[in-house]
Amino acid sequence: MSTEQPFVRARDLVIRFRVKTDHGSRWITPVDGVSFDVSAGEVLALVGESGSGKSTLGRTLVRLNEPTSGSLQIGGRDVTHTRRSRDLKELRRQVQMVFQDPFGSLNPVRSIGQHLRPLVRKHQGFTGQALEDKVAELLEIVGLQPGVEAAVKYPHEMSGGQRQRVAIARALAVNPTFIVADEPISMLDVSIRADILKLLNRLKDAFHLGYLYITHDLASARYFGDRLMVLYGGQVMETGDADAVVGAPKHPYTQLLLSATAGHGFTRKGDVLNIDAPNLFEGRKGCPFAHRCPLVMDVCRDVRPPLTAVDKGHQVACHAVTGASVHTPVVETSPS
Amino acid sequence: MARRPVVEVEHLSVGYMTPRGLATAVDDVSFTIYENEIVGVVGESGCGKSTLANAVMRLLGPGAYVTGGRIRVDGQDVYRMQPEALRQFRWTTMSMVFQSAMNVLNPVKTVASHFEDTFLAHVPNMSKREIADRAAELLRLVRIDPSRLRSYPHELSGGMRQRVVIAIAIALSPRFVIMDEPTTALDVVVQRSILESIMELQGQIGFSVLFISHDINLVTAISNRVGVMYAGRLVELSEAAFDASGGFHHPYTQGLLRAIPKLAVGEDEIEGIPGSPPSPFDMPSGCSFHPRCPYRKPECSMRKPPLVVAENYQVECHLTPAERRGELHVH
Amino acid sequence: MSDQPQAPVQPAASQPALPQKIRRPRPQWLQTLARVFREPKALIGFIILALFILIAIFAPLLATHDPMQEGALPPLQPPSKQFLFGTTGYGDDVFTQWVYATRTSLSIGFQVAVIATALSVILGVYSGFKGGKVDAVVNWVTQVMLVLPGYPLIIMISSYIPNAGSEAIVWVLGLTSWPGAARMKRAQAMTYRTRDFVLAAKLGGFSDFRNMLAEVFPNMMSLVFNTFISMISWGIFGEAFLRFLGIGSTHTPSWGNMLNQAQNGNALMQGAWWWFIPPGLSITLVILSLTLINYGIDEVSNPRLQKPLKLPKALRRKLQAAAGEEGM
Amino acid sequence: MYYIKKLGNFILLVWVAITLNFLLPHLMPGNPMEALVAKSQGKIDPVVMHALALQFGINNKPLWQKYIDYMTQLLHGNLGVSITYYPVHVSTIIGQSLPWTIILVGVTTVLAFLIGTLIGIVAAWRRNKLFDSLMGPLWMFMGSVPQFWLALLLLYYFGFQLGWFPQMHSYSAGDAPSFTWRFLGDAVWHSILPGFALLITTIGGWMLAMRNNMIQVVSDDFVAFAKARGLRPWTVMMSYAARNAVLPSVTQFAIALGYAVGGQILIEEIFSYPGIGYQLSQAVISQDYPLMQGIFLIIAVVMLFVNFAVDILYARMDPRVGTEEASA
Amino acid sequence: MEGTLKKLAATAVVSTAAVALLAGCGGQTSSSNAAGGTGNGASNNAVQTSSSSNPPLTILAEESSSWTDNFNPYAVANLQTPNGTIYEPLFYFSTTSSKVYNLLGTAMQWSNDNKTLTVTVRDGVKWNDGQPFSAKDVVFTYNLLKQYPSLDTQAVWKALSDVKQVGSNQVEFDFKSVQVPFSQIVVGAVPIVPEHIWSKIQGDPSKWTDPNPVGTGPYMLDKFNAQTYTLKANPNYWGGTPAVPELIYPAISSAQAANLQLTSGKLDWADEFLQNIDKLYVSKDPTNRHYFFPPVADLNLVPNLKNPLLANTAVRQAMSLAIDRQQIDNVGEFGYEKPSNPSGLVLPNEQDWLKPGLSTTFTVDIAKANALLDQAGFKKGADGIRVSPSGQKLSFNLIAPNGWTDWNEDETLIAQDLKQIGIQINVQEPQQTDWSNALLNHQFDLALESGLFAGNTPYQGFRNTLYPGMQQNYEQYDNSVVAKALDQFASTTDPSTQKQAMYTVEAQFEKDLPVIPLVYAAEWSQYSTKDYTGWPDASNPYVDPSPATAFADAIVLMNLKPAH
Repeated sequence: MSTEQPFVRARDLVIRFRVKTDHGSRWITPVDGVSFDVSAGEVLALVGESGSGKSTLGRTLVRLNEPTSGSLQIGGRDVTHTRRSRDLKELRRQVQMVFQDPFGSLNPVRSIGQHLRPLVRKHQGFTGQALEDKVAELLEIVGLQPGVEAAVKYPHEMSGGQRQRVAIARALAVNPTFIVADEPISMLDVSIRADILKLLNRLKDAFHLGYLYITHDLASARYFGDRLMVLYGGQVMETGDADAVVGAPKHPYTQLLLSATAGHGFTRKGDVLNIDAPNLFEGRKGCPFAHRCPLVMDVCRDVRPPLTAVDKGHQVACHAVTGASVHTPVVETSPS
Repeated sequence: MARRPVVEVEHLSVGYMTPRGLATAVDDVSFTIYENEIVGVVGESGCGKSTLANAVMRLLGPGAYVTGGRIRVDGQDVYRMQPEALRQFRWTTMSMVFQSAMNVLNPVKTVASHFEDTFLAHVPNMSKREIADRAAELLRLVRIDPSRLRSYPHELSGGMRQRVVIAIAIALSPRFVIMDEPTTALDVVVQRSILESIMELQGQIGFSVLFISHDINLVTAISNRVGVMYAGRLVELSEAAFDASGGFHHPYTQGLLRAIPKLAVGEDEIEGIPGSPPSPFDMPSGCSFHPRCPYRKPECSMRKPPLVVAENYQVECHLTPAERRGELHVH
Repeated sequence: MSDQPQAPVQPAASQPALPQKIRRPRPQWLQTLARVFREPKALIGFIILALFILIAIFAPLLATHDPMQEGALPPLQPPSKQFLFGTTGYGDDVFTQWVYATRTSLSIGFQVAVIATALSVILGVYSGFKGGKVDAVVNWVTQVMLVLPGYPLIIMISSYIPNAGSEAIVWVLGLTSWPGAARMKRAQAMTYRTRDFVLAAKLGGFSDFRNMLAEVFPNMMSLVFNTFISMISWGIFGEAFLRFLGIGSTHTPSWGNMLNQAQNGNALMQGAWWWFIPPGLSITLVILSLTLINYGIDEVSNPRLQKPLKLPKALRRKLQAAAGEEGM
Repeated sequence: MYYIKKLGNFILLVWVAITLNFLLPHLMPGNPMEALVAKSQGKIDPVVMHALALQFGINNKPLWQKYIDYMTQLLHGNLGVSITYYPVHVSTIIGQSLPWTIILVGVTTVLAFLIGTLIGIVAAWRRNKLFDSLMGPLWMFMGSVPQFWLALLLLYYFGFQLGWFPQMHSYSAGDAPSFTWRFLGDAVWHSILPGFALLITTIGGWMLAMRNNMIQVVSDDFVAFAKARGLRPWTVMMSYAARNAVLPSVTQFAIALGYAVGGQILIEEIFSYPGIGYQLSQAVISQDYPLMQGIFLIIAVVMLFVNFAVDILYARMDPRVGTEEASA
Repeated sequence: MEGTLKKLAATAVVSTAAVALLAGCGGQTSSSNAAGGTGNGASNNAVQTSSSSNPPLTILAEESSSWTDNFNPYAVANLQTPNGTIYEPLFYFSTTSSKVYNLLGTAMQWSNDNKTLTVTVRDGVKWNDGQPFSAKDVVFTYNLLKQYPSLDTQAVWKALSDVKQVGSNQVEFDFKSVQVPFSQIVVGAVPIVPEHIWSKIQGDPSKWTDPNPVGTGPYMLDKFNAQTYTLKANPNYWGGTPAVPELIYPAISSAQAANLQLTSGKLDWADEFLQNIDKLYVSKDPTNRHYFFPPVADLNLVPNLKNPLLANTAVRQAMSLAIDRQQIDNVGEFGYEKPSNPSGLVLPNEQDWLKPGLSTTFTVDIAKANALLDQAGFKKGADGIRVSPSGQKLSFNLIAPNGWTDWNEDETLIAQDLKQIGIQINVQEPQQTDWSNALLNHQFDLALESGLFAGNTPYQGFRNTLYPGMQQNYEQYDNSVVAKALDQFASTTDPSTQKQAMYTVEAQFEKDLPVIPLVYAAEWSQYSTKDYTGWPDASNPYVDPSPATAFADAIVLMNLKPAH
């Protein structure tokens, strides 16, 4: 990890939404006091199940969401409340996004070339034949050979993996320094996922790209992420070096997640767990995981546990872990 | 132990009629599921696994046709039943948990009325009271509070909906349940708890399961035997071996396993299978996997592979076991 | 290795990759249109419509009499070689009136459709995509417009336009018929607002206006086309309605005017069906053709409406035979 | 909360509609006097005109003053006095004609919806079978026929030539409305021709819409799941597929019901049916502001009320409504 | 023209109201002295009274989508025709003959230099509620109009200064100035209402709907509903019980529906415009079905005389010569409206007033028309359009109301005719209101307009059209000779003086062509003799035959006799 000024620096980010319910509209906080840094060329893997706020957080980095409070610095500039379209454009020149659904993230009526050409022209100033060459080159960089041929295709003529490659090429067309990859492989076939992950990895090295890699899959997070951050109910549960978090999870939720992952400590016996979603409504108290936690104590329901370092660069937010002197793992966690 | 077959699928082929002609989705698939057995089928999207499930249920959508073979469930040929007989056969003998738990419940009906409809369709003289009691009992079985009977589907979380569907599926104590990706859209933790429920129920009540999924780890964990489908064919059917990497025999299956990132620290090598599955209109000659196979031999592209049956597995492959493990062939 | 995953397997890769020879696929909407033409119902619709359009275009060539010479012929002649569709009670040739009426009615229909479609697209897409205050205002106006009763409003407006010629009718019909269509477009545009490809374009630094035009609008072509077709129907119906009520110039031959005249002239009471039937039947056929076309577009552009294909007979017979042998 | 919001929106829209009703006629050129002078071909003596102006209460108060007067009167439930039927109250005229419109147009609208929807259900359920391939084109054709044209054909053939049905009015002359079987029978007898013309031309729209919805719903998973559960086909068709497929039509039906209150101008005119549509068109042409405003008001209020009621009904029919999440 | 108003003619109620207003608007005084002697048709019927067994008559007088329960005879907006059979004026002046009918009045006498008119009121008349009628009711009625100007829809108090009772059965009308012809309106168009009812109305009587009308006429309201109402014979009618015991008035909303009813034989008396009437209507029952379309006015081509080109008499003469009036009759008006007379009179009604020696017919003479224009210096341009010496094109807009299909047809025919002599006509069809406003404000070149000249004498028609400052003088004709002649006519009751004055006007009219008469505008009427005879017809046009002429209806009905 670099010691210089991190490329992304988020402090106490809070994002609120208004939702309609049976009883009128209420505020929820899908992201609630999240702080993290990502350095240039580093991959931070953000792990959580649906409703944990990981996508909301990801979109905030490209400012598709505006934080309600806290601060967000990107590339050394505070972009927390940037609204001017020129400033937003500047931000998005540095930070790009790859979406989850390769079928939804490409416009079905535009050819691949039509997706890339305007971007390359706008951000890199190429025109004419040079533009065509650059587009083809981009496509070849992401593994679509020959690029000229891929450029004339329409999205529906491509497989999911190929589309995701185009989506990556589109992000690259802007020459970004950072990419938010929101579950980029979760909708792809298993046999293709590895190649996309490897492509992202290769681009990281080739262009010194930093990533926020959003996923619900611990294994791919460990594989691709340098560091790992586990989110639950909009709050950070645990964060640290990827191998450390997966290898020796401290937080009961991380442990649960790990144990539930099929093929790794999965047995045919076990307790059926409370699967209720976390409460996101404003005004909640305590630890969002308390209602499911096997180690729950009275304090957990009232006081939000602070994120506390348990090891170098390894932090956990849990009264049971940091408050109590002894931590007793309750769920089998050792990988086979 | 003399096992009684519950489901016998023989040389089943299913095709979809498209403007470009008939596309074969399931190609000459045969297997048997025995009493109380869970058979898992894995494969990537478009490999024909859902078509297989629907074909067994005789629920193929418009434009899809069984073009060969036969299916017997509990000894009865599903495709030779009259509509009324089929109607009564369904759910009493075989039921199905659909892929999209989100969408299989009628949005305008309560959970209770789903149970009501199901019971009344098969036990017309059942009283409302009995139905309510039985439904509550079933919900308790899948660990849902019976007060949820009054809820509408949209008021339930995805996990709960899937449990409700499972409860409905076992309502009439069928001998055989098809589960078509029952946990795909769910979070891992929820996924696990549902799988546990399924296994628990299966242990308690006793029924056979055809479990379809794209997640080979999951299938391996839950099934007695695991089938692997590729391009419409059942290329492998093996005893589930927990030690995953060693337990499978087809190069495709092995490729799938290699493509999955591992949790264990230190196992950092992952590798995708090159290329993509063939289009049904552009099937490679011989073994349909040969263009993507790292161990392919010349004959792979020339002849259909034979079915190799071993003690605890069967596989369709030209390669010898050693070749399949890549021991003789370095790519 | 797998950095270039499809290189060894993609059949395309084995062909020489010369840029000049690259097949440029037709854009999707063109393909959709081509498929619409293959839909038998829609094809019938297109043929009927084409016939009427041809009649409209070649009206001066087809007309058997001078359309300006009023009352020069013997009145109420039944159809004959000389008067293909007979003559009116005012001594005009019905066929001649009819071909010119086809021209007027169709062109009014098209013009109304252009105005209404344009308005509905501009207002609907813009407000749906943009959201916010603009949307609130447009949505309000739309709601109010939808609440006002259509035809009475039209009568009200058109009865105050001096010398209401075809243009006035076109404007009145065009300006009153956009709200329903705009609401549909707004709803669809709203769904695009949060679509990933639109967000991606936004992240690419493009303006909302550009994204609306380049990303959203092309995706709504089938809806736009649908609206356009419906609005032609509306225009033709509306014109007939107004002219039948006696609003607008009676000197422009149109189907509505012909019906109005036939009705005033007691055509049916005098047994002059040839005076009354052609305009009404023409309206019916053109509207039918438009309905068929719209229906075809629906069936083709909405995947959930696409017809399942049947197994070819030969294959079915073969399968049955095989099943028989097996004793299934 | 959902209902309160809907109610608030309802009241606001009613106010806008009332204000528009007030403004629209006043924005039009001319006034009732001019219209009357025109109708009398300009031969009313200026002194007489003064008498008329006195009778009609036409004055040159500023518009805002008139608006306040109008709103005050409205709040007292006073719709004013008609000019064409001076000094009869607008409410009397509406009370006299609205019931007939509701009976004829309302009933046919409901019937068309029921019949069309039912045919649509069956056609979709038996898609591409004989029933479907007959009903589709048949009702598409019927839906393309101009209503007034068909009405006239029916009138001339069945009313005039064959004399099977009455040619006009809603009940026989010399009868007084009463709740006797004889009278009701007579009223039904009189409504057959206009009702048939309305019915037969509107069934198609409902049928096609329902068929499309139904085909889409039939491919939904919950229908497959219902089939898989071995539910009886009737249950699957009605209580699963149709029950959900009808939801989009319900909103359309509300709009249709609302418009039904506006009457059917041409049908009412052709059959001299004492409905409100013809009354309105006449009011518009004679610039009878109070009558026009009164009828517009009734239409707008009924329209809005029906929309409101359907929103409520819809929420009952579709439990999902009103609880869906939307981020702000 | 009613038939042509079509759907646009609004609630026909309004238009008929206007017609009814005007029906009385013509007339003169000279014959009024003699009027008392004219036989009253009603008395003929007094003999036969056993009418209750006779069939009813179904009458269509006005198109309306529905009736409203309003029988106030002064509610102009809704002057339902039957008011003329329920309420009566003092006298009725026929418009199709010179007959004057004594109704509630039995005699008129001028005095005080033609400024005072004394009317003797009929004795023994009862209101249909049984109360006696007297001169007091007459005085009450006129004073009510004075008190409530909104009731004075005939503007009688514009001319009157006082109305008072003289003796037991006479009423004296004092005029502000000598206006002999206007007295026909004063005593011929004001229905008399009962004091014992109308004095008890709260507030403005014009706002009262009079749902149970009490009148002196031969009929009284029987049953009412919005679709149909019926009148029954008044058993106490002073003229005897009418032969027709019941009158049925169905509400019919359109001309087409009415035509259908008429040809189906469901109407006994109607005023419908119907093409091919012989085939459609008469031929179904030639012995019983009849029609009578008397001319009642001229349809004129009105030039705006403030337009310098149209002010040129030669241009108007040439136009008149080029227009084929027979074709307008045949094609535009279906042969129902004969070409007009050059004198401006409506013949044969006003035959008595025709100046001897005037040309009797218009002729078509293109050559002469061209010659006239050539002579006046209008030369044909390259496009065939003539140009004035000052370089202006002879190109005019011609307006007629939109939707009046026969006039619209006429417009085209005129345009075709005038093209032959190098005059270009741009046919325009503004909405009725705009057409009317254009005429009133004189913002037009040429217009089609039918002056309802018809009256007891030609005076009112000529005055309306030709007298400077009159509203209907759309063309803005100003000729002192004509004006003087009209003034002379109005100030005297002497027939020969009046005739000489009329001759002067006719001669000027023929010479100047201030408006170009085209064809006669006709009144439509169809009737069936199956049950009743005695209708006005060409051989005995005793009153206007249309059922839409309010007070005339009572006279027609009292003239009917059972056919068998």
